[in-house]
Amino acid sequence: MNSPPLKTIIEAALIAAGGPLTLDQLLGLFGEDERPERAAILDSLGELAADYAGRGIEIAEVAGGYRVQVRASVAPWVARLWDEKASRYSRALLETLALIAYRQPITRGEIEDVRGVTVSTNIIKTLTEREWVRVVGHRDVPGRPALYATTRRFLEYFGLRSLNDLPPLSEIRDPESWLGGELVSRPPDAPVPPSPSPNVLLTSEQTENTP
Amino acid sequence: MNSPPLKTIIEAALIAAGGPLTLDQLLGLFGEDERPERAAILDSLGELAADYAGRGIEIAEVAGGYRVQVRASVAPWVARLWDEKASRYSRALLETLALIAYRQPITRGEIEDVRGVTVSTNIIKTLTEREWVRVVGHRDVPGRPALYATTRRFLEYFGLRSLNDLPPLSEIRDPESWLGGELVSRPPDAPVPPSPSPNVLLTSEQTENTP
Amino acid sequence: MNALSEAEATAAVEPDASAALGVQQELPLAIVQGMPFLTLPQDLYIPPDALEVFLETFEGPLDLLLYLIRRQNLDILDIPIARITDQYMEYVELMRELRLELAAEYLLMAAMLAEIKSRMLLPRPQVDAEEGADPRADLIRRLQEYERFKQAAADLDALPRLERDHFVVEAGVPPGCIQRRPPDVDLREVLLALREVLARAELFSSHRVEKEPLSLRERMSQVLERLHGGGFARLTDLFDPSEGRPGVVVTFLALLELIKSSVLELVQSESFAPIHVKLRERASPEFHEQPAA
Repeated sequence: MNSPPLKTIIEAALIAAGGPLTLDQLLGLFGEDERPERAAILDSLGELAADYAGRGIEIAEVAGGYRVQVRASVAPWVARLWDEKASRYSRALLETLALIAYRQPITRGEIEDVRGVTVSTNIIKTLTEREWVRVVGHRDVPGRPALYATTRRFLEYFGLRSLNDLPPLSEIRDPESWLGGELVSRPPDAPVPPSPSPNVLLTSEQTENTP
Repeated sequence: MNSPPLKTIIEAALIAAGGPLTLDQLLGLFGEDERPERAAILDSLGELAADYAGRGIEIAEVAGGYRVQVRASVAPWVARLWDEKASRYSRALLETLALIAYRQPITRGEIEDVRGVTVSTNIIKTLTEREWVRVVGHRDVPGRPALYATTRRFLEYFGLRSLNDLPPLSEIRDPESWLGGELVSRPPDAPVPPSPSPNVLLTSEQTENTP
Repeated sequence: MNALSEAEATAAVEPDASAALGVQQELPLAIVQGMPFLTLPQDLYIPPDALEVFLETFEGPLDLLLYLIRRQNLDILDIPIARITDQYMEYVELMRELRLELAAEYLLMAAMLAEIKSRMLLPRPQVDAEEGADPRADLIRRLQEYERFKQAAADLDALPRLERDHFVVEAGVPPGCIQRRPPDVDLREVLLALREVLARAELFSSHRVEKEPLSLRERMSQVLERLHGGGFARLTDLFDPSEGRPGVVVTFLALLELIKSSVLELVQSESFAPIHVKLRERASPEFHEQPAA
């Protein structure tokens, strides 16, 4: 059989996959003898992203891979396909999730220390059930409390390339400062650089504005 | 909000739907005041079909409507996605299966009572499609909920002569008795941060028991 | 009156929104046609439900304190502890009056505030920086720490996410092109899952569950399978004498169990006539939805 163009194979795979594909997974679609260069795949991805300008779909880079997703600008219409309203999450759940995301691995007790209230078992259950969070070990202290961390699925769900993409935490002003000391601002302890770049490949910005 | 072009909405809906959409379903994406003519939708479908010429996907008219599908010419490559993936079942699915095996015949509601969370329709569907589980009757209470039981194929798959070969519940709490060899490794798509222990599942199991 | 109570309700339900008005000192209770109302009209009736909703929007004592501080535009680093303590106590009292379930954390915080307040009244030794640390320092640190994660939660919520702002696409593949291989499962994985779910449900303590032999459960399924086509079966046909006495007993128990749980019924046309068993009533269409092959 004559091999179809690289770009068409990549496109079909991304659209059929139902989740992000890594570069390695894309390479794995090809047999030993026909395997393209990584650069060629990246080129194809770039071309596709450009093709999708002004279209209902776009290519996004999430959780270490690439996925085709419905563009946010048409999401309200597409959402009508499903009867269910997108679930809204309680503040308690989001705060717990945020603590796990920024402070992982973290125990339930540590989450409670910051929030000042008990974390309900239901919240942990929902987070694990959604596979956003999982137990990655136990702290070696009395009671051996479970340590929670976020998963790849968490990144996928919130459209993040990696934890570094999390919005930066606000800074803490040191209380010592009003005692006359110097104003020392503690560095935000979590994810490293604030990443201003959107993870949508190319041209998405232009097209979001097209009427 | 400025409404995006009709064609982009139709495209996104078809690609996201995961199955065919009828003309009526496509019309249903629009509110009363913005609803396009049927002819306009047909036009868009025609344009999309033309756009997809030479691409990895195509629009197919199938019983019950229109759907976007992978072109047969690239399908052999796309098919390799599933060769490699052989994804894992979720914890929720395994728990549901275990409860059906041990408490059969059992209704969905009863499974939910024990698990404390709802059992998704998808899980039941997957288990039935795999022919591990089937409906064997209905409980004669309001709503006549289906009663699920395991099948012969379930026994075959797990190499059991009968359900009696399963360890009794009283032994379940003590994994050493049946865990035997090494546990199959967990899915590679698990936690994002490096996990402290190599065999996390095993660790968490052992320690849950420690007083 | 109508408009007023409506505005009041909105202000009550959304503490953040009212804080955002940036009003110094006292927060207006409501804004009606641009005019702030600082005091409640005497005859205004606030439905207790509205207050409950209002109070329940706090995620704990730190959240409530933050609200009190923010709505007055106070600097978190220099909170007037006496004033805040009084206001905090008012809310706690209110919650008590409404008999809201008052989490212990709220009372703990009340005690802590009272302690800080009393320490603030004591003269502070100027000499030693360590000793003379502001009694509020720890509380301020916790408030800030909580606030940044409160913000982080809001940021997280604002991220474009699946099922709301984006949808994953999943186009089909023409039939016949792909044979999806279902995942392999190890029985031990199933058992571990069971162990976990039972531990969660604390079913281990139930004697009923532990003693129930699995063969009974299996037999119940088998009996149902036999009766699956509908119609009657002779009771005696369900027993297999070759299984010996234990087998017959298990079948009998399975039948009793199924009859007790209203899945089967027994029918006997007259005395001493053969007893028949049938599934109760024709089931819903789902019943026929058996795997094809």
